[in-house]
Amino acid sequence: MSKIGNIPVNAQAGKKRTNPLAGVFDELVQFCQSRSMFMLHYCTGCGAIELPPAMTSRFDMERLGIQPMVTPRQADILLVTGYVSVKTLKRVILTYEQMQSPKYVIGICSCTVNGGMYWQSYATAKVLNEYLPVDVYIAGCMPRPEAVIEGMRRLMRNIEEGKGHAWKDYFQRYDYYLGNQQHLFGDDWQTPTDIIGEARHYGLETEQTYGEHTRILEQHQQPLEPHKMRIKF
Amino acid sequence: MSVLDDLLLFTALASVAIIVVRRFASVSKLSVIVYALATVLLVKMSALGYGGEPIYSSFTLNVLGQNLYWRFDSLSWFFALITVVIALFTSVFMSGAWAEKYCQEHSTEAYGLLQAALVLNVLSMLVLLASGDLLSLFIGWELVSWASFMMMFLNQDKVARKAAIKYIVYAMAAAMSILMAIAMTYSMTGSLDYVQIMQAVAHLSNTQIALLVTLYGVGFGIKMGVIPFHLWQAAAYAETPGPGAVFMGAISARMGLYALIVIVVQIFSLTRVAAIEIPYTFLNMQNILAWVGALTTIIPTYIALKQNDARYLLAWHGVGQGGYMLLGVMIADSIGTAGGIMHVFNYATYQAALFMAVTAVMFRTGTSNFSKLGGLVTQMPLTFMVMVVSIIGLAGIPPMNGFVSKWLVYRALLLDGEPLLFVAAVIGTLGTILSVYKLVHNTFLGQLRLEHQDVKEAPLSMLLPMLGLVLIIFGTGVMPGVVLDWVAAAQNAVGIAPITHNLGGIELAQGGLDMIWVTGVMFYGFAVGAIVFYFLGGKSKHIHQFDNYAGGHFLTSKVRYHYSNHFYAGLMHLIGGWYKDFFKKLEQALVSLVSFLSQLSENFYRSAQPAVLVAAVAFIALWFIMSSFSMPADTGTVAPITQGIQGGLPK
Amino acid sequence: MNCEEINLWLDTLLAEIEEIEVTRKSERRVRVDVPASSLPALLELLKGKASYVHLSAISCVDWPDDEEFELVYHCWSYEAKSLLSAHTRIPRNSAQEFAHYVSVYDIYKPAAFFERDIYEMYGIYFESSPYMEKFILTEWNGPPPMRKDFDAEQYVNDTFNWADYHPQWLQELEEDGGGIAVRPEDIRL
Amino acid sequence: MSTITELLTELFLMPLIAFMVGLAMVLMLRKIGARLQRRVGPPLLQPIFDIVKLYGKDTQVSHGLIHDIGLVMAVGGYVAAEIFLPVPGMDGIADKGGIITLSYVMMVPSLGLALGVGQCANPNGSIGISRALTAMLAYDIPFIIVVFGVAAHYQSTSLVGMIEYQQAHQWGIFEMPLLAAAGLFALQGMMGKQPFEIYVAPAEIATGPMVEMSGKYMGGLFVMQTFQLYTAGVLYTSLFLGGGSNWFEFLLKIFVVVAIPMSVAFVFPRYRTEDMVRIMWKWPVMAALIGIAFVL
Repeated sequence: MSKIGNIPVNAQAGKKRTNPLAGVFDELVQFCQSRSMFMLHYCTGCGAIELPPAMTSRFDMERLGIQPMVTPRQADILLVTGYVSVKTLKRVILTYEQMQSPKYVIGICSCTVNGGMYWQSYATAKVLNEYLPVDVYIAGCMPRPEAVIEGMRRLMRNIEEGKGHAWKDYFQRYDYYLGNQQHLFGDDWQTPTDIIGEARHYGLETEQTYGEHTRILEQHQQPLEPHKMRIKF
Repeated sequence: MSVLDDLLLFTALASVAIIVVRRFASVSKLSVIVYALATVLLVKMSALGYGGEPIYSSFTLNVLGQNLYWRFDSLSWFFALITVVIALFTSVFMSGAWAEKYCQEHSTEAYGLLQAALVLNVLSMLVLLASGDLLSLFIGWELVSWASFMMMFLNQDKVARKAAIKYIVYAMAAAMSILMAIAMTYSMTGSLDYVQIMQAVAHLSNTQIALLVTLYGVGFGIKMGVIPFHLWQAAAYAETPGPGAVFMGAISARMGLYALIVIVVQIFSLTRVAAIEIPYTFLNMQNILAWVGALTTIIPTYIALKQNDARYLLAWHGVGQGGYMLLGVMIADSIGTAGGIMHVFNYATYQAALFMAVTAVMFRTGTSNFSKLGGLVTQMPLTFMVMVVSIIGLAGIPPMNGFVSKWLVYRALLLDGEPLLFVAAVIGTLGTILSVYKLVHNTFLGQLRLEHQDVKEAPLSMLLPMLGLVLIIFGTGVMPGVVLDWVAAAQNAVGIAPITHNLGGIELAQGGLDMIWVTGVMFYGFAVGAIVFYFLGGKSKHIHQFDNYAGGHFLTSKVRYHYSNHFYAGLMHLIGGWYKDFFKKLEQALVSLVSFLSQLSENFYRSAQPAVLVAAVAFIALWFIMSSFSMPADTGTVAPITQGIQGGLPK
Repeated sequence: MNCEEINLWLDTLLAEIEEIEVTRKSERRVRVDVPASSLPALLELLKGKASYVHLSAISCVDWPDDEEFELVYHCWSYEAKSLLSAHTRIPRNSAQEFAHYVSVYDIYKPAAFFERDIYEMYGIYFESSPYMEKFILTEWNGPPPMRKDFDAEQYVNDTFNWADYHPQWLQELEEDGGGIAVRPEDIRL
Repeated sequence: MSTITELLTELFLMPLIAFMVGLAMVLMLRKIGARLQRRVGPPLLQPIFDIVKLYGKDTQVSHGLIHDIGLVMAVGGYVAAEIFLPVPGMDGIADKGGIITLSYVMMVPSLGLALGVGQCANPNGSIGISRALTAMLAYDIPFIIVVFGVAAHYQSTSLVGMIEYQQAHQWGIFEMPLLAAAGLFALQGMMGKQPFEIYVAPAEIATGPMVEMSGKYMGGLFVMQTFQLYTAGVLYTSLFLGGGSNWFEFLLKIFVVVAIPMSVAFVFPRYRTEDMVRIMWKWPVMAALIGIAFVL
């Protein structure tokens, strides 16, 4: 059973650099990250209807530096706004993996917390943070725009205080997340994003990145090596 | 023996040698050496490029009391240099791996014939460029036509053969037009020598000049592929085997421009042409020619935009770029003419490089069809670089050389106060930008196809000439003064005030151009951009092409995720309906008319008694001979015709 | 012919056929119970002779106690403006994985979709139906989920974990003897 | 010696000023949009926050070398273009290029971006580029007619010369009102704002060229946008509003110039590609041609 009250992510924060200037720079970047959040709303369910008022003149998210973006590449926050069916979950995971770190996940509505009113459905995934590292849940059916904005502000505070490291957990404990995904989707599950390669490239791997599930993945994985630019006669 | 004799004799002997050894493998090496030596001989004449006196050939002929002679002046030298250097690059390009593959696919004989065709083309062009009077010009002209035809006829493909036949029909029409013009010139001036005609031109009436300019213009214009004679060129050049297309596309059609400059600019002089007012319009003859140039930049360029085959796209651009040269020359001031003549050089360099790049892609993948290519940049990065540099040249964007010549043309149009021509030229340039992006995107960018994952870079023998051309494109873009020297000499030779220039461009009180500064600042900008990009951001990771945004869809190699078909759909919604194939229909109508007439005469012949017909023909011939005896020999046949026209046209 | 006339004609026609049971519920609703073997013939008749050209839906009801599936073919006539539902029952075949029935695709083309859907949801295989691949549940490998003997709750409990939401304020409430009261029979976890 | 120092200072300062002013313009753009929609809008430093955040991303994807080079060209091309644009007290190398060169140098960033987007292997991006190039064909024709008219009127292609003439005589907008109007119309298309932003089309082709841009790549595009707004404003000011004799006047003018299309933009939906081409080739071209007839 996963605990919701305090979402269990085991990410280690990045090493503090000793150079005082670098520290200042890091804090500046963190501050800017908290003040400029591009969100990608994955409108899976009814919660999406609360976002337009949150963005438009009544509540105006842009004054907090939050604005909608279109593709996962550009976005920082993935808003999952409602129940996630197993089929949709695959696409949510694909979308999450295509986002660029630091990236945050906000689960809106009770459905993402525990299945909500779909708790009995065989086709709906129940606890989102088993498959993705969720930063903030906004419970409610549906949460009002104020609640959504409050959730955003919580996330802003977390980032500003240097606590928004849930995304690192995905790289650091990839085996755990992959295991849960394989449990639902079967052993031949694979996304086009090379998470292990990315973890290696950016030095985010730990022992828990690898495990039995990544071994299963490696057995059937389609190659994800990019086409290298080469001069070969 | 002058250097020109050496050059012509050497090339002629080399042609014989290449034809003799065409079945041996060494023909490639031989041809490279031949063109290299020819280049050396041209370099020996390089005084011409800086305003030297014309060099005469010691070989002359006396026909009908006319002295046929050959000579090189600065303009000929400029064109000859381009011809021989492009031939040199082409011969290197076709000497190595390409030759092997071509011999395997066709035969050694076919390859030898290609080499022979190339050298004959070079020889005939040199003869044409060296011509010193109208008759030798015509001889050269015919040689060039048939040499081109030989090159085109090498491809045994049905489409190619058809295109070649079409070309030769057009070329014959051009030859007839020119021959008629020469005959009329002779009857009007009594001479075929340039200098004597030049003196006699002053005494000719406007109508006579107009008639001559029209006839010469039609003849030379057909070779250049100007509107409305643009239909033959693209297919004929595109279907020629790879290196042949490189050479032909780069320079062959420019022979028409050379002849036009010699006749219209040098002999008739543009001020004289400009004095001919077209009745009931605000235009004069010079405007008409300039507008032909402007339309030639627009229409073929937008036909190129619609092509779905890289070779055809380039060949159509070749037709379109000819329009800039004609337009530039027809502006008649020193800047515009310089732009037009310089564009011949610039165009030859990047068009050759582009055709080479496309041929290299065809060499590796076997196709130039846009629907079957894509994503080759990772496999053939150097060829991609060649293509990018060349398309920047073709589109006329700094810092490549195409920009300089187009800038000169624009500048001249601006100073001349020709808004519509200026807009026409810009519309042509914008269309070029659109279609060259289509070219580079659909071959090199986008998704790499599964079957092209093991494609290799073009072999060195093909890459080296491409890279050499890239150096020239960039080098003469940064330092246009090098070429402008030769252009100024050429301008001097045809009697136009030479352009004042320096190494970096031209200096003018009302806004000049200094490419050294422009390039410097651009590279400074790129340096700043690179610093911002590489040092201010974190490191990035290269990813597989299937790790791509597709609205949450999982991409596989089974489904193509690539946009190349119907590339400018939105624009075509609007302008698609404007492609009415007007000229094609006109051409078809002509063809139908001729075939109808021939059918008619054939039927007439079949139904009538042949004996009666023979008798009739014999009678007409007899009458013609008799009547021509009774008239004075020199002006008798032509003068009534011209007078008739003169009477018909209000002055 | 107007609506009444068609209805009258249809009723007379149906009354003459043996083995079927016709119930006219209203002017616009007819229920026909028909044995599985004669359903295609009936549909052919309805489409060809009685203007019931539109198959709106095929629905399926699971009767586990009777060991039967009930298939309901809803046919609509634009001329009679009336809906005819043809009910038939086929054996459920719990021993085998699939029940079997024939496709009516050759009579009504839209049947292909409904049959594909029913195959997926109830596991009834329709012989000679054009597509019998996965339709909506492309990523589902379990038993046909709409069968009544499929225990969704059991499946959910076996497959998914639950989040435990027990925040501080709830704990405080419970210490005071309050909290969320759930009757024992309502606890389903 | 002093000229070299002066030139080096200008090489450094001109792009920097352009960037700072451009940031303020981006803020203005967003503020205008927010105000027209009765929102508060972003805080003052929002453009900086966005750019710092994008450059500070921990991971970012590249689809290959050309993707990177494309971004270098996109930013670098504009950095170069700024040096051709005279501002009060600094001429850069405006006398070595002139308006024709400038308008072609301004195509370099677009070309770089087009190449970079091409390598992303995303058809949304390619569709975006094909539409953007079509848009360029649409707005460049009226724009180039305007440039011709202006250059013919001042008998010069040098921006410095044009500004001097205007400051000595009268602003171009009073001498050539039709050309100025056509130029403003073309400016709207050049800035890629509504109703001419079909090539971005967020909901349909996922922001077109920007579809695969993440982290510093997107940051590069944000930087490019600042330059783009600044360039458009300064160019128009130099052609029609007499440049600026001092910085206050100059900044005031360019902000006003940029604010007009912005205000228009947010009250419009969007034209389809062919409709955009049609409207651009009809009204501004007509106005510009009539304007030229008056000038010549």
